[in-house]
Amino acid sequence: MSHSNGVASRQDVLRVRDLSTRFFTDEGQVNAVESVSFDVRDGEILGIVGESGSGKSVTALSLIDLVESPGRVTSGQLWYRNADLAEEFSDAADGEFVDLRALPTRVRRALRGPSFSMVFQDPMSSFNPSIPVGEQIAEAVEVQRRARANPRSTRSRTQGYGLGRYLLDSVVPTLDYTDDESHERAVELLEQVGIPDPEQRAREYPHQFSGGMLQRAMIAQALAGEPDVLIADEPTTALDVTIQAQILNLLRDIQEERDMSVLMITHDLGVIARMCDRVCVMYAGEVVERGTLEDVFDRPTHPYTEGLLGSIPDLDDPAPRLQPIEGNVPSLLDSEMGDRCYFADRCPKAMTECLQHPPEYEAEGSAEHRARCVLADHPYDEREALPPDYFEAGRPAETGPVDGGTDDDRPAEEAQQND
Amino acid sequence: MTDDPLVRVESLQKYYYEQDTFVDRLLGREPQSVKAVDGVSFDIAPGETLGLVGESGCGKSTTGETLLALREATGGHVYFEGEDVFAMGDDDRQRFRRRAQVVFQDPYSSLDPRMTVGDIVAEPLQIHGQSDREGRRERAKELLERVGLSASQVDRYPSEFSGGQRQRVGIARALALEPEFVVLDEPVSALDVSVQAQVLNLLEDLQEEFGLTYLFIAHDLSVVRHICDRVAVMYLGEIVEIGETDDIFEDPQHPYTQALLESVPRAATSEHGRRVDALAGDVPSPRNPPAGCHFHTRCPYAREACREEPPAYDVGRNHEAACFRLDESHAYWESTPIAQNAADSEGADGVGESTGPDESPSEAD
Amino acid sequence: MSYGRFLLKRVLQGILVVWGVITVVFLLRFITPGSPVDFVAPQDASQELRQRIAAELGLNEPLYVQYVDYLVGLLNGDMGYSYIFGQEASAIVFGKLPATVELAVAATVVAVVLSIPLGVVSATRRHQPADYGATTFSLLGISTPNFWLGIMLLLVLAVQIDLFPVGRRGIAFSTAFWMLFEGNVSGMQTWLAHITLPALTLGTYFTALITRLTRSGMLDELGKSYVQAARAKGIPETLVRYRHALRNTLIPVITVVGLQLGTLIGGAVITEQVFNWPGLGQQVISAVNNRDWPVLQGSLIVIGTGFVLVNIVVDSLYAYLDPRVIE
Amino acid sequence: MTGESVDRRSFLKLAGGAAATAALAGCTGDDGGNGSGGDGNGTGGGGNQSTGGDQGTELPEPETREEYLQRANLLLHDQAPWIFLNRQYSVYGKSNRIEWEARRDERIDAYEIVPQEGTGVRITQSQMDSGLDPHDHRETTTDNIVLQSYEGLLGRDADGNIVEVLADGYERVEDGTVRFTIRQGVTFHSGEELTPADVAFSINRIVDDEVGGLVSPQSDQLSGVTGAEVVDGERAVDVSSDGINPIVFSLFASYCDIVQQSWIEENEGPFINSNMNGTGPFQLDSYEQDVSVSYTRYEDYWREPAPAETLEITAAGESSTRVNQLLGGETDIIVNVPPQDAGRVQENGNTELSPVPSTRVIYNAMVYNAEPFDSVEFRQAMNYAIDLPSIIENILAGFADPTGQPTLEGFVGYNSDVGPYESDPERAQQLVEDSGYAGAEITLHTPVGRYLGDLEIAQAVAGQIDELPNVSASVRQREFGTLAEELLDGDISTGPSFYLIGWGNATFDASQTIIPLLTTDGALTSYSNEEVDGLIDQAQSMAGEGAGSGDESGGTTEGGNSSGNSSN
Amino acid sequence: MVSPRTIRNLKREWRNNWLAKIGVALVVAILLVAVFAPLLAPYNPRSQSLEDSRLPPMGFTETENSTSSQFVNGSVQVVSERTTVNATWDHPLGTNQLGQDMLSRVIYGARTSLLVGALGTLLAMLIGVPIGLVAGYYRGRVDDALMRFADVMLAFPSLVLAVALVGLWQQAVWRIPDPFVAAGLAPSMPPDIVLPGTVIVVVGLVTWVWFARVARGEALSVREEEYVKAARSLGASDAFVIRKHVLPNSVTPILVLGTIQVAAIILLESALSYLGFSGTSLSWGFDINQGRDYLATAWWIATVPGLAIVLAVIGINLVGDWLRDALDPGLGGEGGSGA
Repeated sequence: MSHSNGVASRQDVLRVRDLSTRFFTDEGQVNAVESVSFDVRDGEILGIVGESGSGKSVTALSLIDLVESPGRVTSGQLWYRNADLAEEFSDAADGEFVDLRALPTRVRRALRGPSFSMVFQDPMSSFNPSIPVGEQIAEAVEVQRRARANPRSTRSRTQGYGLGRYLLDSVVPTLDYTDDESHERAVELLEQVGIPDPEQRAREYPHQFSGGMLQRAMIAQALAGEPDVLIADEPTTALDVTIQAQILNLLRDIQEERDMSVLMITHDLGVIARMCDRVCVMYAGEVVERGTLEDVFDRPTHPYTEGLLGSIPDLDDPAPRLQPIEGNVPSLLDSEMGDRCYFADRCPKAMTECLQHPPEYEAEGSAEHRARCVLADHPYDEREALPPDYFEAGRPAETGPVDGGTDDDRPAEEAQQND
Repeated sequence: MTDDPLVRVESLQKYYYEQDTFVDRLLGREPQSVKAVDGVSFDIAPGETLGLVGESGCGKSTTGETLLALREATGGHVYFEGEDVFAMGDDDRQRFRRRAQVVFQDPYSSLDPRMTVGDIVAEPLQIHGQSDREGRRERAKELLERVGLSASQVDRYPSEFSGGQRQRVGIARALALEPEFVVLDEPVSALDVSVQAQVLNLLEDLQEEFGLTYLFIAHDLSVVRHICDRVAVMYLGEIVEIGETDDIFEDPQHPYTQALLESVPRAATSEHGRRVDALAGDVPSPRNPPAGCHFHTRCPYAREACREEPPAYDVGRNHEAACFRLDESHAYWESTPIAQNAADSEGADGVGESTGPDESPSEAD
Repeated sequence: MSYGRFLLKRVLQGILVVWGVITVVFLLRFITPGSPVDFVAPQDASQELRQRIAAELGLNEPLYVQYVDYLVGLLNGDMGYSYIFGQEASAIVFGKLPATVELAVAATVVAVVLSIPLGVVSATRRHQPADYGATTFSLLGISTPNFWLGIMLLLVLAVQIDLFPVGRRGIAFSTAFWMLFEGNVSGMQTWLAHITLPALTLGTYFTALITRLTRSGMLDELGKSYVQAARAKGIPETLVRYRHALRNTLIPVITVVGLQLGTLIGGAVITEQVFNWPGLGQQVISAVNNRDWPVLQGSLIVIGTGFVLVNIVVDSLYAYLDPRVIE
Repeated sequence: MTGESVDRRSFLKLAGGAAATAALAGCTGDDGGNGSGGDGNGTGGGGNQSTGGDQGTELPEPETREEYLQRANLLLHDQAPWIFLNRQYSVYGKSNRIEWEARRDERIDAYEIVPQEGTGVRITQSQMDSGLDPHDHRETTTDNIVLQSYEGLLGRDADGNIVEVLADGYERVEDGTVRFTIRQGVTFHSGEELTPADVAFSINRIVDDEVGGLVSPQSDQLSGVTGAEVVDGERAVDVSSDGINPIVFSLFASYCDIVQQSWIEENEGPFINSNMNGTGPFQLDSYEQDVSVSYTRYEDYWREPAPAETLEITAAGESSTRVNQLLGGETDIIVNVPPQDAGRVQENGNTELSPVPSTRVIYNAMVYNAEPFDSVEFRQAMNYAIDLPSIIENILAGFADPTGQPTLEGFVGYNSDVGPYESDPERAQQLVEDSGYAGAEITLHTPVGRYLGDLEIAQAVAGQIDELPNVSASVRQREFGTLAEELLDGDISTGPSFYLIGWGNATFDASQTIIPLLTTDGALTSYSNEEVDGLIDQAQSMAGEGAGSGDESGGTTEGGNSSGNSSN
Repeated sequence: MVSPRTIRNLKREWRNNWLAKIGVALVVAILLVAVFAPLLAPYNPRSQSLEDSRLPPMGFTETENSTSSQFVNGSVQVVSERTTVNATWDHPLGTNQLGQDMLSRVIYGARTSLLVGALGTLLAMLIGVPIGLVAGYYRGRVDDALMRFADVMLAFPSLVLAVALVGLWQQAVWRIPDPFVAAGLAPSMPPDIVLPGTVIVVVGLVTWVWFARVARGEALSVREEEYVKAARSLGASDAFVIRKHVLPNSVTPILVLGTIQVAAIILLESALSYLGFSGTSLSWGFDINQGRDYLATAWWIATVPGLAIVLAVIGINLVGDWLRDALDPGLGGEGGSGA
C-alpha cells in the first residue's frame, strides 16, 4: 500500500499553526494544548493519537471553538480554506485561507455544521435524552437549511421561535422548529448510516438505542450539514470490538463516498493504523511526532512513540514481556512544567540537553515526518545521559501532583472525555 | 496441568429479576428475568491464568463475582479445591474468602476515598482478625513496596494517586491475605496503554512469585492473548468457546470468536485500509435472549437448526466450542440458512440494555 | 413499559401510600394522651353517659374493628361526625378545601411565573448584576419565615399604605369566575385583591427555591456534553439554552417541586393563619386545639391524599418529559 | 352588714354543721390577716378586712341572701383562692357609619344597630360559631351569631335589666314552679306561629338529655330547672325547678333560646347546625361554616323590623386584623380592640371606641389542693406579689377595673367593703417563707387571644411573681379549647393547678360566679371550703332580693315567701 | 473521615466564595451569642418593667396616641393623649409590650433556635440515616417497605404534622441549668436553659425522612462501588461494610443536608412558636407572635426577632451552600423541609 504518495499531492483544507489552549483553574494554569501545528488535507483521514491528558480532545474542541470556561484558546492560527470567507474578511485572509480565530464569533459559529462537524466519544451523553433522535438530527438539518436560505442572518435560524415558545417548548416537545422536510432528510440520513427501520427509530429516544446505533445516529447528525471536515473524537472508544468494526467501516465508507476530510482522534493505535493516512502523536499537550502512518509506526523517532508501540500486546504474537514506559502521565499545570522536554522524566534515553525544550526536528522517512526530540537530530549519546533518579531526587517518588492522573488535576481532559 | 482443578465451575447461573416490587406483584406481573449468566462451566488449574473474554454485557464480570459468592447464584455450583463454595458454612466461607481474592476494574471506585491506602491494604487483615494495628501497617508497607509503590505513601489517600498506582494498591489489597486464587476483573482496561503494560508485567511477576491462579476477565483480546494460558469466550451469558490461548487465537472455531478476532484493529501499518467483515447488528438483550444458539441472530453461518436448540460444549482441557458446525454429522448441515437481514433487525430489537457496562441490572428496582 | 402501564403502576403506588397515610392518621389517635370521649361529652356527664358516647363512637370495639370501620367509612365518604361543629367532618373538610387549593394554586402560579425566568436569566448571565439580584432574592426567599414575611407585607402594604385588604378571603374564585361570565368583573377584582398578599407570601419560598434549582440545574445542563454536541452541530445559542438545556433542567425541578409540595401546604397552614384565610390549614389548627378528631383526621388524610395525587401528576409529567423514567 | 351584730351561736345555728369547720378556716385566714398587717386594701376595705382578719366571730350574722353572698365574698377575699385580677371591659370599635351602644354582657344585638349610610351592617368577632344549633354551644361568639335569629323568653336591656321577650308575663307559681305566658303573634322564620309547645320543647331540650336528640352543654345554664310543660288551656308554660331556684328568671333572661319543635324534630343535626329557624329580627341568608354568616332582616318580626336590612358576621382571630379591617372600612363593629390599638381607632376620623365594663371577671385560679397552692399564705402572697394597678394601666390601658373578690361591682352579693390586694412584694416574700414553699416553681397556664390582653396579663403576673426571690414563675400558652376541656372535665386533678381564665356572669348574681368556680362541686371549681359551701347553700336556699340588678317583677316578692319557707 | 481532598475543596470554595465567608461569620456570631447569652444579654430577658414598655429601637422615635379609659360616674370615658416616646441606649433594640429588653430576648432566642435546630436535626439524623442506609444497602423488599413508609411520612407536610403532634401531645419541657448562672457569672439571668422537648422530638420525627432519602440514595450508589464489593469479597460482614464504608462515604451529603436542615428546623420551630405551640417563651417565633398585635403601634416587636431568624437562616444556608458546592454531593436543593 503506497497511499502516502497520493496524500502528498492533496491540498490542505485546514492548517493549524502554533495552537495553544489553556485552562485557568483554581489550581493554576493548565497547558492543555501547547503550540500544536498540523495540516488537514482534502479527502484524507488524519489521526491524532495520545493517552488521556495528552490534549488531543481539547485540540479538536479548539478547532470548532467549543472550549469552555475556564479554558481558552490563547494563541495560534487556524487557517481554513474558504474562498468566500477569504474575500469577505480580507484582513484575516491569506490567499484562499482565512484565519478562523480572526473571524467574528458569529461567522465562526456559523461554520459549525457546513464546514466542521464533530462526532463525540460517548453518544449516549451527546444526545439530548429527552428529545427523539430523529428530531435532533432534523434540528441540525433545519439549522443548515435556514442558514443556507439566509446565510447572513443568524436570527433567521431562530425564526419562529419567540420568547413564549422557549418556555412552552421546554415543557411540550414540539416539532415546530423543524419542518417535515428536515424530518424526511433526517430519516434519509439515518438510513444512510445503516440504521434499520429509520422511520421508526427516528421517533425513538436516545435511551432506546444501543451504543452502536446511537453512534451511527451521531454520524448521521454530523453529516447533516455536509461538512468539509468531520472531527471524530474517540468515536469507538465506548463501543465493543464488533460494533467498533462496524463504525469504522461506516466512517471509512462515508469518507470515501463524500471525499471528506476526517480528523480522527483516538488513543487506540490499532484504530489509527486501520483508518488514518497521516498521524500526529500527542504527549503533554504537544504534538511530539507526526508524519505518515509508516513514518510513525515503522520508523518511530520519539522515544514516547516507541514506548507506546512497545506497550501494546500484539494480538498475533504473544511476546513474553511488554516494554512499558515507566512513570506516569505528567501534570499539565503550568507551574509544574519545567522548560524541558516533557517526556524527559520517563524517557529511557534522556540526555542533558533534554532539559531544554526541544523544537520540532525533521525526522527520517517521508518529507512529512517531524519529531519534537533531539534524537531526530542526532543519535543518543550515553555520556550525556541523565542519571536514572534525576527527576526523583528533588521530590519524593511518585508524589501526587506530579502525575496527571489524580482526579482533581485532570480538569482539562476529563471534562471532555472519559476513557 | 493434569492436576485437579483449583476452581471448577459447573452450570453457573445468575438471573436477575426486574419489576419485582409489591406493586408489580399487585399488577399480576411476572418478574422479568435477566439471564446475566446462563449455565457456564469451566475449570481453572492451579497456577494457570484463565481468560474470560467477551463484549460488554456478556456476563463475564457477573460470572467472576458470582463464583466468588459475591452475588448469590441462581443455579449451578462452584467447587474450590473440590469444596462447594455455595454450600459453605460461615467459617468455611470465611476461609474461602482468604484464599480467593478479586481485583476490580475501576481504579477510582475500587478504593474507598476516605481511607488511606495503608488502611485499604490492611483492611483484609482487619477483617480477618488481625487486631494489631502496627502490625497491619507494617504489612501494608511491605505490600505497597511489593507492588511497586513506596512504603512512605502508606498514609496518603487514593485521590493522590494516578490510575495505575491505584490499581497497584488494589492488587496489594488482594495480596494481603496471601490468596491462591485471584479474579482479575478487567484490571487494566481503565488504564492508559503505557501504564497498562506496567500493570500487566506486575501481574505476571506476582503470579510467578506467589504461584497465583488467575481468572482474568477482559474485553481486550490482545491483553488476554498476552497474559492468559487458556481462554473462554463468552457471549450473552454463555461460553461459546474455550481452549488454550494459542489454539483460540490461531485457530478459532466458533464464528463469534472468529468475528471478534477479525474485528480487533492491529497496531501495525499492515492494518491500514483492512476491511473487516464486521458482525451485523447488536448484541440482543439478555432479557430476551434468542432461542437456540444465542449467537444465531448475528452469525453469518446461521441456519434454521441454530434456532431450535442450543449447542453444547465439553468441559475439558481441550479446545472446545459451542457450535453445530464442529459436528460434521449434525442436522445443522441439512437446515436452511437464515438470511442475515432478518437477523439484523431482530438483533436490533432488544438492544435497549446492551450498551451499559458489564454490570448487570440490579436485583430489584 | 408503556405510558399507560407506568401510570397504572404509579396510581397503584399512590393508593398504597394513601392507605399508609390513612393508617398513620388512624393510629395517631392511639398514641395521643386523653380519650376522645372527653372532647365530646358534656363536662358533667355521668359515667353512664360517657360509656354511651364511647359506644356510639365505637371506642369499645377492638382496634382492628375500629380500623376497618374507619376504612369502610372513608370509602363511603364518611369521615365521622364533628361534635364540635355538629357537622359531618367531611362537609367541614371539603368545605375548607377550595380556599386552600385556591391559595396553593395561586402561590404555585406566582412561583412558576417568577422563578423560571429568574433562574434562567441568573444562569445565563452568570456573575452579572441580574444574577446577583436573583441569587440574593432567592437566598432571602428561602431564609425568610413566611409568616413573618406575611406580617411584614401586611404591615407595609395593607396597614401603612392601604393597597390591599388586611385579611379574609373576600370571595371564592368559583363565584368570581361565574360573575365574570355575567360580565361582572368586580368579583374577580375582589378575589385578586384578597389573594395577592397571601399568594405572594406563600409563593415566595417556592419562587426562591425554584429559582435556585433552575439556576443550578441550568448551569449543570449547560455543562453537559449534549449541549456541546448541539453547539457543535451549529444550533444557535438561544435554541441550545431553551430548547435543550431548559427542558432538561425542568425535569428534576419538577420532581423536587413535587416533593416540596408538602412545604407548600405546610406554608399554607401558617399563611392562612396570618391572613385569616379560611382554609384547611386553619381548620387543622383549630381541630388540634379542639381535639376535633374526625376533622383533624379528615384534614390530614385529604392533605396527604392531595400530596400523593399531585405527585402522581408530577410524575406523569416527568415521565412525559423524560421518557427514560418509564423504563 | 355594718353595725349589726349577731352572736356566734346563731351564726353556727344558721350555717349548720358546716360552720364549725368554717370557723376553723376562718382561723387559718386569721394568720394571713395578721401577717398582712391588715391594711392591704383599696377603697375603704382596709378596716373591714382587718376586722375580718382579727375575728371572724365578730362579724355580724348575715340575714339576707345578699348578705350571705357578701360574707362569702369576704371570706373568699381572705382565703385568696385566686389571684384577683380585673373586670374585663368589652372594648368595641365601631365605624361612624352606624349608631350603636355597647352592652355590658358582651352580646351584640344587631337589632339595636342603626346604619347611617347604606342598609347593611358587618360585624367582626374573634371567632365564628361552633354550629348554629342554639342549644349546642356555650360560647359568647356563637351566641352573638345565633341570637340574631333566635330569642329567649326573657331578655335584658343594655343595662342588664330583665325584659320580656317571647314571654309577655312571668310569675312564680310556687316554690319550684314558675309560669311564663307566651306572646301572641310571634312567627318563626319558617312562617309558622310560636306555640307554648315549642317553648316547653326548647326548655326540655336543654335540660333533658332525652329530648331533642341532643345532650345540651347548656343544661347547667338552666341549673335547677328540671322541665317544662304547657299549661292546659292557656298560652303559658310552667317551668319546674329542683328546689327554690331563686335566680330562675335571671337564668331565663340570659339563656334558653326558643326553637320550633317540628323543625328540630324533622331535621338532622348537621342541618340544624347550618340553618336557623328562630323568631328573631334577622333570618339566615347564607352560612359558610367558620367563615361568615349573612342575614337579612325578618320583615314579619313581632316588633318593628330591624333598622339594618342585611347583617354579616365574620371573624378574625388576630385582634390587629380586626382593627385593620375596621380602619380599612371592611367592617362596622369589631370586638376586643386591644388597648395598644385603642388610639388608632379613636383617633381615626371614621371610627370610634366603644368600651363598656363587661360582666366578666379575669382571675388566676390556684387549685386549693395542689402544692404549693394548698397554702393560704402562699395564695395570699401571690396576690401581694402582683402590681394590679400597673397591669391595668400599662397592659390594659385602663380598660379594666381591679377586683379583690370573685363578684363584680354591681352584682347581687358584691361586698363593697372588700377592695383589691395591695402590691407588697416584701410581704409576699415573707408569706411565701411562712407557707413553707419557698423556692417553689409555678407555671401559669393561659389561653391566648381569648380575653383582652390575656397573655400579656399572664406574662406580667408571672413576671412579677418571678421577681420574688423565693418563687419562680413561668407562663405556658394554652389553646383555650383544650384548657377549657381540662378544666371542665369535672376532675380537678387533670387540669393545671395555676391558670388564667375569665368568667362571664350574665345573671348579675354572685352565686353564678361562686357556685361554679369556688364551691366543692362547681363545674369549673378550683376551690373547696366548707364554710364557703355552707354560706352559698344558705344563700341559695333563700330567695334573695334581686336576681339581677333592678329586677322588678315576681322574683323579689316570691323570693321573700320562699325565704321564709326554707329557713324552717 | 475527612480526606485531604475534601479539605482542599473546602478551602478552594472558601477562597472563591465570599458568600461562604459571610455565612460562616453569621453562624459563628450567632453561635457565640447563643453560647454566651447570659454574659452578653444586658437584662434578664424575662424581667419586665411595665413602665418601660414599647420603647422603640435606637434611631426611632414613636409618637403614640395613648388612649385609656376612665370610669367616671358609672360610665366609661375614653381619654386620648399624644405622647412621644424616645429610644434609649438602655434598650438598643427597644422593649416589648411588657417592657422586656428586645436585645436580650433576641440573644436568648438564638439559644432556643439553635438548640432546637441542632437537636432536632440530630434526632432526625439518628432516625433517618440508619433507616436510609439499611434500605439502600439491602435494597429489595426491605427497601421497598422502608421507602413506602417514607413516602407516607413525606405525604404529611412537616409543619402540619408537627402542629398536630405538638398540639396533641403533652408539652414536655427540658430544663438544663445554665452553666454561666450556675458558676455565678450572670446571677440575674434565668437559671435554666428551657428546651421545648416535645417540639424537638416532633421536628425530629417529621424531618427524618429527608435524611432517610439521602442516606438511601448514597447507600445505593456506594454499595455499587467496587471498594464495597472488595470488602465483601474479603469476607466483611454487612455491619462492617455499612460502618466502615457506606456510612463514611455517605457522610458528606448527610452533613450538607444536616446543615440545611438546621435552617429548615429553625424555620419550623419559629412557625410552631408563632402558632403558639412552643414550650418556651424565649423564642423568636413566640416574640413575633407577640408583636403581631402591636404591628401598628410597636412594629419592632415583631420585626426584630424576624430579622434575627432571617439572619440566622441565611447564615446557615450560606454555610450549607458552601459545603454543597465544595463537596458536591448532588443534593441540588432537594433536601429541606422549610416552613
